Amino acid sequence: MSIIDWFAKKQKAPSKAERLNIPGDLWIKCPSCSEVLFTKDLEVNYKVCNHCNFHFRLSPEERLLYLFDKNSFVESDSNLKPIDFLKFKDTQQYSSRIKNAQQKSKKHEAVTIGQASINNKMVNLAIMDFFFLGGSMGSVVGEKITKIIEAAVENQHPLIIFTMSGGARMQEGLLSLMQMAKTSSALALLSEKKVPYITVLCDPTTGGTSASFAMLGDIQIAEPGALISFAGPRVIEQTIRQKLPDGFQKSEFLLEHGMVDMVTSRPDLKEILFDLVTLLDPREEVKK
Amino acid sequence: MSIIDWFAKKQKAPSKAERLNIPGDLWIKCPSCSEVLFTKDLEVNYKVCNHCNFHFRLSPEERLLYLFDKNSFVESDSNLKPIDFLKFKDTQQYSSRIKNAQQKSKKHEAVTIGQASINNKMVNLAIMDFFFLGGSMGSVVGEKITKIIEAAVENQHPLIIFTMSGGARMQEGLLSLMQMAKTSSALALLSEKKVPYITVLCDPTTGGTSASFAMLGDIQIAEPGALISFAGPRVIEQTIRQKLPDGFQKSEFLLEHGMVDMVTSRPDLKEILFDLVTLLDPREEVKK
Amino acid sequence: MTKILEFEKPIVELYEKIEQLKALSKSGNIELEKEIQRIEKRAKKLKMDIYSNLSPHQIVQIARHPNRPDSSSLFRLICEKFIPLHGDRQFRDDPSIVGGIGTIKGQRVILIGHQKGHDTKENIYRNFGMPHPEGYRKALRLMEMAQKFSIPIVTFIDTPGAYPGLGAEERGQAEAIARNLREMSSMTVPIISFVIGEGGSGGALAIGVSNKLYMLEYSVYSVISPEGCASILFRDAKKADEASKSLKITSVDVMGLGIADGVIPEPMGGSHNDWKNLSKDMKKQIVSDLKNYKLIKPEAIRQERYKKFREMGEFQV
Amino acid sequence: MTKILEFEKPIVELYEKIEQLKALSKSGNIELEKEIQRIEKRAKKLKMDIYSNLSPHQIVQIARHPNRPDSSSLFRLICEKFIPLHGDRQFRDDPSIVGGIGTIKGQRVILIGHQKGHDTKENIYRNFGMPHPEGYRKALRLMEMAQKFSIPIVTFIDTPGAYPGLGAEERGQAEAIARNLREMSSMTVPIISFVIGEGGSGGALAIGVSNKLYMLEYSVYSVISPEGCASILFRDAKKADEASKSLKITSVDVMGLGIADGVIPEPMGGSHNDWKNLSKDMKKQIVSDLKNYKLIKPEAIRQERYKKFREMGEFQV
Ligand SMILES: [Zn+2]
Ligand SMILES: [Zn+2]
Repeated sequence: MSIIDWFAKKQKAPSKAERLNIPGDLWIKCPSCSEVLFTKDLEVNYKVCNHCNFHFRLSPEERLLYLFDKNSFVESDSNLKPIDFLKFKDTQQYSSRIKNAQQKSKKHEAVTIGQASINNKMVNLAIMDFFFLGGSMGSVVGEKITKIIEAAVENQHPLIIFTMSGGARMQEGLLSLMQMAKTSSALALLSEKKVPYITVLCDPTTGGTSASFAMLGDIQIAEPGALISFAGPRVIEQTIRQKLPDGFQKSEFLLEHGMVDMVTSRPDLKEILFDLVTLLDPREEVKK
Repeated sequence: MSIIDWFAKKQKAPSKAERLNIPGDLWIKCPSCSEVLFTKDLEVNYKVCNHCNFHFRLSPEERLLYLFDKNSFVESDSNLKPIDFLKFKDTQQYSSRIKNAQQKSKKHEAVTIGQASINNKMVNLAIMDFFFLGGSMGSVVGEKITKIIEAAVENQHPLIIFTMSGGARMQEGLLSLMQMAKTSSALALLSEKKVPYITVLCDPTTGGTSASFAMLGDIQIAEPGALISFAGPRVIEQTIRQKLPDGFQKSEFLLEHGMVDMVTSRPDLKEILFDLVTLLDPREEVKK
Repeated sequence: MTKILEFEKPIVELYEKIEQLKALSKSGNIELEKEIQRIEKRAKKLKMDIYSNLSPHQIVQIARHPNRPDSSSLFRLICEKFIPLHGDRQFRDDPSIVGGIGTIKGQRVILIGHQKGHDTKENIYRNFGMPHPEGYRKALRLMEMAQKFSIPIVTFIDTPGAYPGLGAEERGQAEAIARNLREMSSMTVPIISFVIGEGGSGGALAIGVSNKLYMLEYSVYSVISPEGCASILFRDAKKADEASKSLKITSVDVMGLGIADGVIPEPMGGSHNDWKNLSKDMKKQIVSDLKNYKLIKPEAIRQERYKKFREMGEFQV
Repeated sequence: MTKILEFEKPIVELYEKIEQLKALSKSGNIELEKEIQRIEKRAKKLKMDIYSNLSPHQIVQIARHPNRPDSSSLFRLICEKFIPLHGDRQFRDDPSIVGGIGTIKGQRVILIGHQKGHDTKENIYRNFGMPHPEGYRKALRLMEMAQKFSIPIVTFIDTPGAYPGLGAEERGQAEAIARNLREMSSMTVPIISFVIGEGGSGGALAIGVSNKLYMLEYSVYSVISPEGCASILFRDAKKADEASKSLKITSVDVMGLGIADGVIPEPMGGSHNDWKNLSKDMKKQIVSDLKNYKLIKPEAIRQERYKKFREMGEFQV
């Protein structure tokens, strides 16, 4: 569970995208190459550092903006809300963790689902949000992912899921684990219906998320430099008692090890996604 | 193609089961542990050295004797004969190689097929014969293997194939290679019919034979110490320019590498085969 | 020799005292006899007190007991006939997952389970029951064979989790687990699972997408190990005790969450001294379930399983 | 720079001479002009003589020419749109097999091919076009995707053979090839294959169980390399020339054996100087075949393929 790393980072390290102390947040320092970037430029460039290709983490809204047709997104099931059914309390009540996350994000949960179009081609869509409790998968995330898969089974439009998650949400105990089985089972139905399913693995995709719907795409695309793994780097280092090699569990490593079809820079992503959903969808053939 | 090794051995090494110079062939020296064995004892012990478990190579007749119900074997397609359709001549005409092999073995080809019973359970059967041109697969071997697969598709009795072959028969050119596709294609039909297929990999099983029907069993059993590989050890040594580790490509190595379900000594084989064909055959369930 | 857990010590000490007194009492001392009876009574009460009030953390210790029955042994105790099968046909035979084909009361079954060792040497060989991807791929191969030949599947769960190591990551641990989840869900043969010891996270679930899930009384099933949870959420590795309470991981809790369909009772204090009786109860459960599933159409078996997992989750609409 | 094969040298020398004379003739020497014309005629005749009488051994050299068009380049020349896809989802992305999805005259196709390099560095990266098991498993994954989404498959064969090495054996080279043969045979989408260079044994066939097989004019397809055959059967590695005759490996011979369905003509002496025209002819063939297969039911496409291989073999009843 590399949620461990997320918590660890949260505790010790300063926020990755360290904002410089300049009024108006006009400038930002690239956490990878330390180059100082003009925020406006960065936003125009899909939040990719034009010096080192570092991909800043995106919110669901930003992904919609960059990759899908303007105003085409219709959200569904935004009403589903997590509950603290185990009355789970560690250093904090789960219920108050939820509340904080909801207030900060103005959203109920760590995934947004719905339909959108990409160059006028309709797709089903789920976008995870690491900024909401580390994108962890609890009952609501599992339910919404399952619902969008079921929608795709029904409407037969291709499904694209952007994964960005530290894994299962421990505060929901075993029911969070079961979301892995729930979402993967739904994908079996989708696969039988021969509806194309594409995953875009974003930084990070680990634990219970990677070991379920994230790894089951017909086509798997990774954003450059993303951490994609089952176990997190810290857990592995603790287990094997040695430092991990550079680039271990990063997108490019996964490409080499046959786990993803391609590592695609964000500016090229829309075109690739459009081409793939069009090429894979059997109904496109008929149209011609 | 480890047929290379077979030819090499044939040229240089003395016959493996080196017979001692004693009248009547009463004694034989184990090529593995060099123990001198009383031929009669060896035959009673399934031709397995009782000192080191070395498995002597068997003829099809011996396998029938050891493993199947007495007189239960009914051979089919024994009439098929190889022809030298390419007029292939190396140091010898292929046609005269065939003639010699046929005279020595009193058989037309390197595989014997038919039906037999094992503890009264009927099975389809193919037994390859390394003593006939290195068990190489030409048109007739491919055809007979295909015919017994098709028989199993028809009669639904489980299929057991004993593989023992150096690979494709070069003297039949590309048509010998195509036997790999032919036999494997027939196995796709068998698999769809859900008829159990068990392979018993005997020493040696290499090249085009291992890379087709030999590796496609629902259950794969290896005789102890058998060489089972795609490329032969000599070819690999020439390619990588180093000695191979001990036991490389032997049955036990394949077990470790997940390629076979078990390594079974010949005295236990009949019982295991009976159990497996009974357990796998869906029709046995109904009988009870 | 059976390992003595910390909380078992007072009981064991009393019984040792009883043994000592018994040795002395050979001389026929009536006072001594009375004392023995008194202590025996006390021991019985103490045992009851301790074992009926085990904390989740203590149950975890029983679930991890080195003498706890293992998958292979249970296969052999439960089946009349059992033939082990090996290999993923791709990379390696992973010793931390075992499997094979056998009969249970004459009925054909494919059995698959995590395999721990009972001593250090065996545990190293079995990687402490933590599979690599090839272990899950072997399991899938066997399940696909079961599906092909219409043979019911029985799985035994007993793992701290999927192995977090270099090779495991390189060879796609996440992919292997994910694929199993998906493929198990679409099988039309019945799948019956037992958590026999530790049900550790995704590494457990990867052979646990079943129609029926049973917890042995002293087994646990959790999204993360109590130790892991403690060090992450509680920021104190020593709070495993507390974490194991919060996570709801005991057989009773897992029943309560609607995830387990039943609990298989064990002798007081756990099965590590009595594998045989446990295996009888497990066998009874399997036989009864298989009998029921014979009456259900394959597609309905699949749908039952789908529905079961589809409904899991607690949230507000 | 294009490599000059041994038998091409006399031609190349003549053309060099012509170039030299042309350089001199800038002065306008009429005698020289005549001489040039004479030699040009001779060169043309020599070329015709040599290329129309190539021995199988010489054709092998053309088939292995370092500048021969490779799979990736042909994909891009043939397709209007092409997206490379990677990985077996289990172990590694094998660079000696490439693949992807694209369109050919608007029709969706999955393309797969062996990939050699054009120089030493690239060849080392591509392992000289000799796949490991993971290469075949990647190919199978793509073919299964094609089957799932009803997309026709096109494969380009160009390999000395499956790699004979330690890792390849450990990871089940034989199993990987065998599985591909079986799985390809049961696909209901059309499969069209081209031997574009070297068709080396089982390593070639593993992506070649197709409905239609075409040989490029100067490609070869053989059960074993001529060198291997020479050293085994002829007991003299230097007899590769003779072996290549006996084995019947040229495009015309493979047609003659009923294994190839057609030969794609190449410019005299081979395509290494003209990839583009070759790709046009290949495209024409693919487009025409795909058009035909659109009229055939999926099950019939499978049966056609089965029947084709079922009938292969020469023997006496
Ligand atoms: Zn940067
Ligand atoms: Zn011996």
